[in-house]
Amino acid sequence: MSQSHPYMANSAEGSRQALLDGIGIADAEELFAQIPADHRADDKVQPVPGIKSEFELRRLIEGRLRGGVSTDSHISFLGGGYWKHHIPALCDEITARPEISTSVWGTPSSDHGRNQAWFEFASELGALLDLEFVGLPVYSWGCAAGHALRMAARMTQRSVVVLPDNIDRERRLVIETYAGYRELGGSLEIREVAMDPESGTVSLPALQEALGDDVAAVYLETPNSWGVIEHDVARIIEAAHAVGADAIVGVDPISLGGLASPAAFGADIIVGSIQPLGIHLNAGGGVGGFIATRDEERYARQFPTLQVSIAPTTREGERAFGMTLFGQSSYGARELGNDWTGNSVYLWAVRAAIYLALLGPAGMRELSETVAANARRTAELIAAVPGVSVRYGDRIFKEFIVDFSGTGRTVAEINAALLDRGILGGHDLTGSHDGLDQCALYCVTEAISEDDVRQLISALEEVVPA
Amino acid sequence: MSQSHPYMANSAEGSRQALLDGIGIADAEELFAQIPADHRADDKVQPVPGIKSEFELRRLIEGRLRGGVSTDSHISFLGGGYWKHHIPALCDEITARPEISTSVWGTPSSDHGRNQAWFEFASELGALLDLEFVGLPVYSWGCAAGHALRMAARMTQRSVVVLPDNIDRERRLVIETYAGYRELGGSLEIREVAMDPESGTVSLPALQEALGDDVAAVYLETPNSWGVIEHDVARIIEAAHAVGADAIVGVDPISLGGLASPAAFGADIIVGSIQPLGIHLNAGGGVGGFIATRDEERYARQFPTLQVSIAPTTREGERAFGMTLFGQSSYGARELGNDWTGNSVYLWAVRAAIYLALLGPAGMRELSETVAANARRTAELIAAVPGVSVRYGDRIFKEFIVDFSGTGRTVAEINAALLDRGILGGHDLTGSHDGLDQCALYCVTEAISEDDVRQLISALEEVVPA
Amino acid sequence: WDEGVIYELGAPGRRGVVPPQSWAPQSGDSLFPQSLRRERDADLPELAEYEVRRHFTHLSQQTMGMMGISLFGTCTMKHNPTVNEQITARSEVAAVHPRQDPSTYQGLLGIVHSLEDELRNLSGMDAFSFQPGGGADAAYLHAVVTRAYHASRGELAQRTHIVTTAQAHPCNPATAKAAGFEVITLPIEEDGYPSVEALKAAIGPNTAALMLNNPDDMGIYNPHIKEFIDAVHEVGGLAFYDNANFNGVMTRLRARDLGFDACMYMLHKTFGVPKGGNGPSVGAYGCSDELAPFLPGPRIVKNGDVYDLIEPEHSVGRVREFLGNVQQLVKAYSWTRAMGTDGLREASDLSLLANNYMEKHLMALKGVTMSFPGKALPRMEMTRYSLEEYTAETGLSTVDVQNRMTDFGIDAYWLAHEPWIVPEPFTPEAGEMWSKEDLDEWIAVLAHVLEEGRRDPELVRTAPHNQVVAQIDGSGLDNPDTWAVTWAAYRRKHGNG
Amino acid sequence: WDEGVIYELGAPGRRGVVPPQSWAPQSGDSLFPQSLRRERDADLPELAEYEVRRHFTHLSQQTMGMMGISLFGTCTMKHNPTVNEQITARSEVAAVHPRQDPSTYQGLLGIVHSLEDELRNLSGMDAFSFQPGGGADAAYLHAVVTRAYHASRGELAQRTHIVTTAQAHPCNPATAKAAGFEVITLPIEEDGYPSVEALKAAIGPNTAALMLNNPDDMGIYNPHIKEFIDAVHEVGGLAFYDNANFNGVMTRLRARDLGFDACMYMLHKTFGVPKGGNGPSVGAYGCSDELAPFLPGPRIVKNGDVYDLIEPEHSVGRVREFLGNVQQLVKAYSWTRAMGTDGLREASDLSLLANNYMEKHLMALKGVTMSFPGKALPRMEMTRYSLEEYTAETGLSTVDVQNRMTDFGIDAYWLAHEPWIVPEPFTPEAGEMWSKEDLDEWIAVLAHVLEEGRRDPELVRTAPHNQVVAQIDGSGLDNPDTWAVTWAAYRRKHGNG
Repeated sequence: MSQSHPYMANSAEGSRQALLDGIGIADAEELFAQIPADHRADDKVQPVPGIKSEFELRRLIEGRLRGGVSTDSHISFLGGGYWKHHIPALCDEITARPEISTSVWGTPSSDHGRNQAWFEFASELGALLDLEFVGLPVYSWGCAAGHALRMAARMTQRSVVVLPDNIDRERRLVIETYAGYRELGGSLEIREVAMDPESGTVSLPALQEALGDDVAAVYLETPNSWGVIEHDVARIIEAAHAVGADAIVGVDPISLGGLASPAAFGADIIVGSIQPLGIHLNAGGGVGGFIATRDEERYARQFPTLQVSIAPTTREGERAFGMTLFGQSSYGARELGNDWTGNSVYLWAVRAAIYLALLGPAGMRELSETVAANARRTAELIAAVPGVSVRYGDRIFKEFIVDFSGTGRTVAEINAALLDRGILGGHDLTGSHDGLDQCALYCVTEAISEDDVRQLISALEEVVPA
Repeated sequence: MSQSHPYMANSAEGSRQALLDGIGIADAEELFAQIPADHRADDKVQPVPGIKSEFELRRLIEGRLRGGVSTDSHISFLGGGYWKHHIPALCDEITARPEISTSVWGTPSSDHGRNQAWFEFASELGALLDLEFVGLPVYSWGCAAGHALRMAARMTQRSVVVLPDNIDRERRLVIETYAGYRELGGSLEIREVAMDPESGTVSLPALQEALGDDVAAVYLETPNSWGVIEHDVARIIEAAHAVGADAIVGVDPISLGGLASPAAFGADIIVGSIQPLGIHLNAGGGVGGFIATRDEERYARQFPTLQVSIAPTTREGERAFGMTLFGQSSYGARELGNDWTGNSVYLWAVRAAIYLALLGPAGMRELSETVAANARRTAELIAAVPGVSVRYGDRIFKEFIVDFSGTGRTVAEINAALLDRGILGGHDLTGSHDGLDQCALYCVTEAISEDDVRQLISALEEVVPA
Repeated sequence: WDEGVIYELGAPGRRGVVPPQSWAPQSGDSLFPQSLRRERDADLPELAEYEVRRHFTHLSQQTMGMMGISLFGTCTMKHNPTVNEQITARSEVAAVHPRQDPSTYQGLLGIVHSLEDELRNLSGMDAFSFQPGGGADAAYLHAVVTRAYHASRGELAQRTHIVTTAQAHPCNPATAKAAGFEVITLPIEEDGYPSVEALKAAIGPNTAALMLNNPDDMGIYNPHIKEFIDAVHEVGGLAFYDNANFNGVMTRLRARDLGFDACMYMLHKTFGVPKGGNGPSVGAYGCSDELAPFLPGPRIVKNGDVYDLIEPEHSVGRVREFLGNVQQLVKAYSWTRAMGTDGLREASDLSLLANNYMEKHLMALKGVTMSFPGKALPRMEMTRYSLEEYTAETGLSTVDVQNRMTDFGIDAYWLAHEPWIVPEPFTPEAGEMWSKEDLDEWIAVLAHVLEEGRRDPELVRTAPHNQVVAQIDGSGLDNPDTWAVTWAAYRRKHGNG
Repeated sequence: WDEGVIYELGAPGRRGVVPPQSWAPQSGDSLFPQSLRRERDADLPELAEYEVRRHFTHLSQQTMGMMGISLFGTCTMKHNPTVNEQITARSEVAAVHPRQDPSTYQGLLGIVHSLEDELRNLSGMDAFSFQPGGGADAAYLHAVVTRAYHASRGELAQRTHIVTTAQAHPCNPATAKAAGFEVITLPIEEDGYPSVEALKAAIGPNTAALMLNNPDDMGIYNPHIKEFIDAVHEVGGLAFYDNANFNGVMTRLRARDLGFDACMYMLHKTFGVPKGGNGPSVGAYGCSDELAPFLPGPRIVKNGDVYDLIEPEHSVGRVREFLGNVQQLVKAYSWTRAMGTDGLREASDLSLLANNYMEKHLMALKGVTMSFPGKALPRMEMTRYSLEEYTAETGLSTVDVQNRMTDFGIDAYWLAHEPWIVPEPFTPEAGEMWSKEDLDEWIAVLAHVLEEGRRDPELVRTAPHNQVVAQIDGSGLDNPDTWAVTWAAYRRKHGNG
């Protein structure tokens, strides 16, 4: 009798036999009769033995992982849209509960609690954004931006989208994918706007030049991909609106504890990453994007996402949570729906809901201030290292460009030397944009201590020739 | 307005004020009126600032822990009653759920599920022991042994207890504490029995000599503190019974997957550690003891512990779990109860219940065999290192004595050298018993791989002079 | 619990988690320009830490999750081992920054690479991308790769159509459309699959690709699949295999050997990764050597003993940022290793056994019929049923029955994707995890509910009765005056609740 | 869920966790002598892994824990921060072997040492032992230390009595007795505490020690406590302070400054460590320099920068093995650091505020009276109430009311320890964690239940009605023919259930 497998209840001999007997067959092989013999590939699969022992399995996988460097083992100044913030323990505890973590799709009654958590995610994020219509999350910030641009194109029936030319490469490539190919239907044309090298923000004259009545949307980010807070959000949005385009703004939600939401300046769609809201980096697997607008039908009807709405039940005074506008999703309308949706990152929505509830209004304000203050101070200290300079250091939120070109060392060399000293240096911007060779993007959050910075500075002073 | 504390809801200014207003006072200080002024010590307490930030708190504590050596970071051959076994992930998951981990004491209805888990613990452990009356756990194996000896003394109205002279020192000291002082009432007199140095088991002639009609109980352990399986359990128990004494046996429950329970040979009370049943070592904080007997009133009435029994409810056919024999506990009878009970280690009972349910009958058998086979083989390989010998290697379960006295190196020196090589060597037995200087107790479980042993052997070959 | 929305809990000034204070000397006021500062703090709830914990613990307790018996068809409910959650909670996974140098997390990259090896073994494909965040995203990637492939040959302007079937998951036509293609949907014929003739009529020089699954989620296998592929290849199109229903054919069919150019596995479905309500998940996209140069970057390659990240030569760029949901890849790898190929084979066996066991019992229930009853051969890992006759008899719909079943601790079943080819559908999928006793109980509950509905239709129509909340009144969900996806909108439209 | 006992679940041959196979060549048969082998496998349940997970998840869901509103008196319900669970799950705590050389886990030892520093600061004591596994064990340790202390002075044979009070926790007399002492229990006088006269009458040359708490769990503080201590010292006895109710006096009273020789804190109660149902917990035992040499080993000492383990000179040996529940010590340290002395002070304030707020409202309820109503001063962190009048009016007991309250999501309240000085007692303790809204709800539920009982006594008497199971019938619990603490006993006595 072969040993049964812990993952398969009916692999126990008696259970398997009971199924065979129940059907009245002798061998499960009979059930594969639909597959023609020449379709079978049984022999081609190389046998790999299963590991039934949890202990052996764990030793195998953890053995391979052992010794890996991470933002826990090292002091990390990496950022660029993926940020090391403190993760409250409760975010881990709640989302580890199998009722949540292994759930699928029940009825509004049987999965009431989880649906409520999704609603609370949208409510809290909406409060931070000052917007009342928030979709359940999409895969990433880049995907959110891509969908939002396509929403604008559908609404305006125009096809040009205006983008700053400094958007982080990973996100930019996603947007390009979503923009599509001009040979095919529904594609978007991307028109770039140069950054003003003086201010590190979008060049307003260049923007004006790019605008016209073919423009569906202007997309900007604040803080932008160089870490700089756009100081003229209102004017940029105004300019977009002046030509009948929608204004789409990408934000870091952590910044909105202290900064006003772009909605206050008229932004039509706000997108961004939920990763900083209690989600582990996971080597890039911790991302999620959001799309939010005013609660206006014009916008709501364009969402590709699912969203849950409060609704009454058949019992007086009781509330439940159900899908709104399901019919315009790809589940409801196949190719006639808005883009598409599917399995996304809804577990992260639960994390973000917990995160924002824990931080609360004062916590988000204080966090935002702590991050900005730490980043500013770190920028000052780095700028004091001989040969090293910092750009736009007075306009930053948590990231900033450090220019090592005056040191005679490449960023790659410097980062290798920092790694030896237990530090993950900033993201190398060499080649990403004119004028950024041997520059790096440094990120500083509340999770960076004064001592961490002191170690960085000492290391830089060692590494950079005097 | 001072910032409220996350652990105290009413530290929010408004909430605190509402309480003050509700009582009709201006200052909480008024409520301390019962305490005479000269009792107050307010000024003597040195102020220590609170750390409200979870992140800062975590950094502080984890910073202190960082770099600590453990049986995870190193290959460990430490044992001696505290064993590194594989902990199934589910033991962690379930006991981390706050419904279980933070629970206190509800009614049989409101805490039904947890009480059922306790019942299942007793049921499963009882099945392994072949006994039907199992108390909820006490603090440790030593405490279980101490209580069991006192149970026997109360039952027999005798005061001498017979113990082998090789019981591990930590456990032995606990038993001595429980035995008490002859100046006071209810104390026990400990009579020692020598071990047979040839077999590593209790010397039967010496036992016979120690027995008499003043003996309340004989206590033995199998596998014993030298790792040796007692081969004459039946005869020892018989001898105890012959003088009207109870036979108490301490066991490692892991061994009972393959070995018969001493109950099969007539043991009256079985005690032991539940630590190996899914509980982390926790630097010694992972222990728990059990006491089990036949379901006979003579024994049941002597238990100092609490235990839950299945019982009907007022609803036809329904079962609940309630305390049995509560009245004989110290909660029920103060100084007239059996010894005492109180907060113990019931969370570990839940872990053990999960562990035994996961392993099941076949798992416990296989585990026991794997452990024994690994240990035997490791003993052989160690014995092949020049100058090193192993004692009783053919009668062991998972621990064995390694004799380094022929190497010219002390165990302390060897262990220091092993530590440098990432290995925690066996427990130094020097001074613990005649003839054990420069001997160490090595422990090998299923968690020790062939490669681990290979590393140990290479290290020993380096460390021990050829 | 009668658990309020979080905005109804707590009190002003309460704190759940307090962020660290800055160590920098700068004061708050000078940090942000006055014109850009928030005027007042965001309207977030204010709760002490235990209040947040209790609230979300209650919400989880008000979620059946899959802790009842969930035979949710097309989603292949699997055991999601806790050990994998523990492994991926380690900092060597959870705290790795995607911009770290590859040399610093070789172990993690190696695991992902090994997973690719396993999937190559199972599919016969030459390369995989794990970037897609779900099955739909993998379908999108296929459309995107298809675009790049034809563009590279100068044929894109001509190849503007993607062919799929009425039984394909909605994501296939939807993503094809989103990528800019026109969609042609083949109807299902009486055998339960489209005809070769219909396909041939639909394809031609404008065909970019075929996208379909097989077996479909009625449990029907299209035995002419090779003819389909050949026909599409003949006109210059690509053939994509949506292997969402791989569970029934693991180790028995390989997508590449059937002739497909690309395929997709749902790692959150077939490979033991928890679904988390609705992701994070992974649509593993596999393809032939011919398509591999078009895959998105970064791709993990092994040079000697070193894992490195590269951009494929003709890369389509990205469908999302970085490597995808890496932590889920570790779980999938761990699950795959725990199962082994023998385990996968056994899982397929057991899935089919369980499904056919259920079919035997369900077909014995009055009012239950099977989709495409003419199809005599045993179904694969699931079967689609219909309550059409029962609805005619009692007026109760499949949704009514589903609602009532939850009252007995049975998670909601799956109905069917759009379009509902089968009226009043329900599609249980037993899979390899659930025990025979679970299946028996599921069947017994369905039988009980059907009988109940005959005796007392109102009882079933107004179900659920034992859940936290009663049946939702969804009449206002699509009405802009009543929908409310945030608390702020709810208060504005409905008052203070 | 109607969740069976685990023996009723699963099926033969199922496996939850499979242990690794041995790598050794030895066969199973030769491992154990035939005469000692098990004849057949132990009668354990056989379940697949998900079945075990689902079962225990259901059991946890059938446990209110403290996820409702639990004002469980004398147990001081606290917030148990999750962060502390995460920290202690790290291998630097969880996987440390107690026999490792102290040099290998200095960080952990240092934390325990720092905790001792904090407790010294709060108590004024000179040394602490954390070996006791709970409050009762700490009381036992005191009896054991007392034994050794008097023995070292050659007085033990004479000093055979320990004095305690009727309001002391049962563990005090019980552990004194278990250590061999005779117990004298002082009665409670009309002020709510024993009289100095009664004490003086009870002590003399045979007095070994006094063991009591103050304030007691009626919330009454004995203002003559210094006289008590002086009197005991005068006759040569030791005074032990059971500081179980420390929550009301944190930072305001120090045991040593009052004159006590030793004291005890419950770290699982007052210091934020979760109770786990009933431990693992810690009774931190503090004492003066005079008693410190008698403490159990191993003790952590700091030599320069190095933490080491030593045996005290006149050590009593052990009350249990090793350092105690070390992981709980880390949690207590973390909690103490999070609170700071200001936080502790505030917690005392809030505990008294909450208790007196409740008292004001509870005393307004008809049928509720207070223990020792003559005591005019405000009570400390809890107050003991009586339902005596209500029982006289309705025939309903405090247990009936408690049962009914659970139907409204209120965790069972605490009644009183033996002996019940106050008839039909109940003792809520509000503590610093619970919000004012929670207290208001608790009060409202009690008021509601009392009214309900007047209208419909049967409804309350037969409660609970909304719990998983109905009221237990405990009539057979002490009967050897019916009790069954294991499944095997149950089947033997009651058939197969």
